[in-house]
Amino acid sequence: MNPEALSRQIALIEALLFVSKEPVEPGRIMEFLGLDDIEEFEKVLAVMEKDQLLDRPERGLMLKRSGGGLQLVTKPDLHDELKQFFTIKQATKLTIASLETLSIIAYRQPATLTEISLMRGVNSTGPVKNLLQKKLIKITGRKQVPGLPALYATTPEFLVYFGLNNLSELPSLEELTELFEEKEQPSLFK
Amino acid sequence: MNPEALSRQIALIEALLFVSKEPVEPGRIMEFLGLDDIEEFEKVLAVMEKDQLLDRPERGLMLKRSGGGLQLVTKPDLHDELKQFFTIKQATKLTIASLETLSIIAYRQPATLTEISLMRGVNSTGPVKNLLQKKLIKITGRKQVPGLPALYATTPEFLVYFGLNNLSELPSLEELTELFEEKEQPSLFK
Amino acid sequence: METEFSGYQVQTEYFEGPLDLLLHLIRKNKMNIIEVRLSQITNEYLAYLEGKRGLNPSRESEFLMTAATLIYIKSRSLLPKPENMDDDSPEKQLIHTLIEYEKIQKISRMLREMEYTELLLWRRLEMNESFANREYELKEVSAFQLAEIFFDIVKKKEYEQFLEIPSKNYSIATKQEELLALLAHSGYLDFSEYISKLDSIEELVVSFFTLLEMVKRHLLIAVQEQLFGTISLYRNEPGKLEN
Repeated sequence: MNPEALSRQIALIEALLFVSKEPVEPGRIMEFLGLDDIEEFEKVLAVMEKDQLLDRPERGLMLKRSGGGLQLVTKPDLHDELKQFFTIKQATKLTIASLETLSIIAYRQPATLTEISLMRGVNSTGPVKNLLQKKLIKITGRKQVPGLPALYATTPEFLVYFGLNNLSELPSLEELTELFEEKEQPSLFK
Repeated sequence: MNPEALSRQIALIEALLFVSKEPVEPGRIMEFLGLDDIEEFEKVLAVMEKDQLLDRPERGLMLKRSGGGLQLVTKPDLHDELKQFFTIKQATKLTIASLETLSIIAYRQPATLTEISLMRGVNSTGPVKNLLQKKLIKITGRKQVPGLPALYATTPEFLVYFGLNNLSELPSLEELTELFEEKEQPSLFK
Repeated sequence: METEFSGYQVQTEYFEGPLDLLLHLIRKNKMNIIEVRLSQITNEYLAYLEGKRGLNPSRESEFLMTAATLIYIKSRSLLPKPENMDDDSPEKQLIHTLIEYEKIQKISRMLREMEYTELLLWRRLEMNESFANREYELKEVSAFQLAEIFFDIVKKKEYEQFLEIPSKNYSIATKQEELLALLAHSGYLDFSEYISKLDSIEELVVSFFTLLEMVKRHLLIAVQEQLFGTISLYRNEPGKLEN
């Protein structure tokens, strides 16, 4: 293979592994590069790995074979620094269950666990607990019905998270209906 | 900076940009690398970009500044091959209706749905909804007029999508006119 | 030159709306937008409407409303000369809107080119990961999405309780009763809102003719309160429009 073609193939492998979030099967890459011979492909990979990645201290990545495929990953000696960088501002994740629960509380507040569970169609004890821990909701009182269930409402932290000044800034259901229910306008010209 | 330290910094920048999903603010990287001087940081970036990326045909990536941050992206000349490899279309292009709506919001922000519909001469509920879902616009508040209509503005994702660092990089209307009047007016219609 | 803006062109299979069509006619006739006499292109505009050539099919009510405005402008121009076109004449207003719309088209074209450049660059993890694992990052969730989620829940609920609507037969007589009942209830009817809520073409056609019939028989008054505003329908009560 001439050096130019080799460079181009290495660049392509890097780009496609970069874009893929999952390991890519070597067979797919070979087909893509028009290579029939596994040995030839291995040679390309060896050049890429050795000359471009491992032996270059200015590179932060390396090739990894895993899950039946090839993947670009960061070099292990950078682990500590990367961990430090990414834990500083690691975003907390809300599950879809928590988001659904939160949306019901935001729009229906105050709401009881039973009301939430009924609307979602599943027991919502877990997400309510989770939201309480994250301080996105709080108990504001008790509903005057048998069992005196707790009433949940959103907190000031909730507003901060979602960048709202006050609850009235939440899009209204009318606005949403308008936005979501626009049907294809019927044609007058048919 | 000695060559070893420089290599290490470049490797770290590559690794952390590789792991990050979104553009990373230069300030955060500088802090992480222990650099105070923006010029010094720019020098590191220049070495990284030129020696490691652009001038190397065997590299498939390049540095990109957008949305107020740094990002690793694939080189543009690999687009066709990547598109072919991933078969899924990488991203749907915006419709004309969405582009027009976005033009108004970008230059008028914040703007209400009514203002947008009036300027376009057609109801713009559909494109506004579409842009909200694509996160290219967001609700920033309510206009203090009857009905308290939602006010729409562009998001950081808007900047990233169009490769801008900030809104001031959008050409002014005067510049735009010049831009288009030098060329022969292309027909928009078949 | 043609290919440079091909991205913008490909999707322009039809005119986005009345302004798009008007600008096209102005350019086609090599008119200057500042000095254009809209009455001169009214016929061409109407010809497009009749031929339905390249009109965005979901925007017909807006095309029609502008047609009404153009006819009005034309009828004014046929009257004994008004000394000056005052600044808030419908023609001046429409021209102003057109000038603004032309800018929007320019910006759109620029954004299209920027989009094109950016789409050549591939970023990591673009495969919509957050939807694959049904998790949103809190940081990225907007109030809008929260509302969207709630809306989905409500919709799902409504759907569960939804029974099939039996198909109806529409007649002008029953439609008229329905419209009068609606008007008695809310005082007026927003034309485009009303037609957008109809279930079938059949109902739409019947409604449209019923409305026309009622306007003709002076049971209803149709008012367009501002240029490009929607058409409002009122019951014709004595004294209603006299002030």
